[in-house]
Amino acid sequence: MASIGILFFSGPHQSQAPETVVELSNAALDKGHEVQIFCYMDAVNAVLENQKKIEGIFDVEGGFREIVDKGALIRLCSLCLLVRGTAKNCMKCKESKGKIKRAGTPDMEKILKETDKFLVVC
Amino acid sequence: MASIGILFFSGPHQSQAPETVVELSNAALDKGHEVQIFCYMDAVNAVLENQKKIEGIFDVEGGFREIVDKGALIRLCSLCLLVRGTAKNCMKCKESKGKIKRAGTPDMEKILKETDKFLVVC
Amino acid sequence: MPEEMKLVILLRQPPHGTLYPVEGLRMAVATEDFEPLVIAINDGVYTFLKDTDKSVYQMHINFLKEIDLELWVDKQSLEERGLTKSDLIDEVEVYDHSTVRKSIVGANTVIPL
Amino acid sequence: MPEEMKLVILLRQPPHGTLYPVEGLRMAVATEDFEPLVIAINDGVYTFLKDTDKSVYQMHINFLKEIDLELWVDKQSLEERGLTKSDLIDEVEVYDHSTVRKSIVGANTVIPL
Amino acid sequence: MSKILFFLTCECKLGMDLALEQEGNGDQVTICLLQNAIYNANKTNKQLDDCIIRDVSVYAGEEDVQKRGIKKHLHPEVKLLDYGEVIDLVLEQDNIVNL
Amino acid sequence: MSKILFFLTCECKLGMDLALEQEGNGDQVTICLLQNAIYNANKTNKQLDDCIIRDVSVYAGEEDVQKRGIKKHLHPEVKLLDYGEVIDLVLEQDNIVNL
Repeated sequence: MASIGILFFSGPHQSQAPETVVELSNAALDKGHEVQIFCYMDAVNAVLENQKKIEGIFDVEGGFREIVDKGALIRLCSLCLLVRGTAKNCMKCKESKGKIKRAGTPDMEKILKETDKFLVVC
Repeated sequence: MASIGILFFSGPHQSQAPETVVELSNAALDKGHEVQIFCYMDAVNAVLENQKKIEGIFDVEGGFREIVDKGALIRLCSLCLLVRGTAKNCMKCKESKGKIKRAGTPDMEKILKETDKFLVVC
Repeated sequence: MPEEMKLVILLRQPPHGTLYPVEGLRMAVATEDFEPLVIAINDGVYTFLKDTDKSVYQMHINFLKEIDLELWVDKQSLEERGLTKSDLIDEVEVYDHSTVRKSIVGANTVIPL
Repeated sequence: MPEEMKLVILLRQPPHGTLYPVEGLRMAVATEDFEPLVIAINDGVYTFLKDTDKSVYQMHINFLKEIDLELWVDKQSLEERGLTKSDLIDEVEVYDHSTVRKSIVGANTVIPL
Repeated sequence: MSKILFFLTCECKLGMDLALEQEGNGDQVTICLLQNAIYNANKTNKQLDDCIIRDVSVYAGEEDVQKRGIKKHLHPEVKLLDYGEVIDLVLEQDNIVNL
Repeated sequence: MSKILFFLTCECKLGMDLALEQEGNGDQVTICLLQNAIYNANKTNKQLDDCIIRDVSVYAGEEDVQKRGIKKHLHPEVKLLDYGEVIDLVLEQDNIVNL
């Protein structure tokens, strides 16, 4: 089994990137691969809680919960959260197989080292 | 004196738009004009509180506080806040001359009616 | 601005991948007093492809047609993309670029999405 | 991926108006173990103009130079913008497009900003 | 005869295209460039030349030009405005094409 | 001889430009289009023709094509992949050019 790293930069409801990251992660996890994700810049806002669901629009919060439940490890750029004032709004996933963790850019290096392939979703 | 409406779509730290909106508003208010702003899509996140200040990077939160203090009326797309899960994080400006108000798209029509010129900052 | 102010809402981005065209149509619905003209140009023309998933904005199209507002599509943008009127839904009208251009620069306010 | 994995960080957006190039340089600093090659292409070349305000990212440039990493600029992108090497800071090297291209497609991972 | 302002705040080519297609029916056309639209004022931009030949006035935000360090690369006919002057310019117009 | 994947997720032309400039030194080049990069697979896109003539394999995300309703406007040589197949394709590569 392989391990895949994914980086993205865009938040929910402004870009398709969070949705694509969830879809790719789901597919990889379902095939038994490991997934590590780095949320950079606005992407940190993809994992905020209390995002209101709208019919017909992809449920970003639910999507990220699902992949964390399945084992994805998500690292959030901590500085990006702080400058946006949304650090306290992050979803908690205490009982999940995966994890959501605060991180710094050095964790990008960690992900690159620990994964076999690295994708960026613009 | 005239009245100017401004619409923008982008959040802080991802685009210059919030900064430009503040600069244009400041200039208009300083000349004695009225300013009404509609924050649409990610732009609603420009007025969140607790945005960490970084030296050398424009202080978006402080900038918006300043123009509200000077009298700007800011309307936030309420649905945009709800889907982003950031409705509770909005800054309060109770003692300001201006106001920050939750709004719906029909308020866009109101702004268009009440202003002389309408700018969009992409 | 008075109600006879001419308002153009310009859809220039593709319909999926961002919510811009959806939000543009929502804005057109909300500003109906101004009888806004919605114009799709550049990648915005994909918004009105027959086969595009319109589940999020079909209701806006319906509303705008019910109150007799027009949805324009720039012919030049279509041609650049190898598309024709027959690829589009019936609710839109295709105009040549110079007509589209005149409506844009003749508007008092243009809102781009 | 092993440390000898080749990493290219591609700056393709202008330095102001967004934080992309700044964040790209910050990422290059953070991934130093891989000795990333930073390449400025398209509007990214404006990042290294002598006269551009670099107060937010000068420290990253300094750090990358201190650890002997190279900052490349695509010559073709410069020429398209009427710029020459003399408009740029001394810390960068200008390479012709085919050399730049080879480094990009020869990288195991390309991170675009 | 209207005063038409192209208020351009991003690099999207559409605004310059539309301004350029102006047919000389007596309208007074002005372009105001802010944020990354500034890069359209690069003197190598042929579209800008064509606009200026057709008597379009072109302005650029001074602070944005400063930040980007491209003053000497601008077309010589581009005039710089501070934010206050941008507001004055906006208030003079009949039509504003935001892009 | 490497397997090079252009993993393109936005409309930015750079990815297609770079893929097209491939010099035929034996590398096996593949393009995978997702999100709005899909529009690059429009059959009127000459760049795509040139890529295909040079034996570049071009894939597009099936769900993204579906959503956008452009299946019949795609170049006939473009093959559709679901997300699982995208992952398989990614894992086969030596080099990934994300753009």
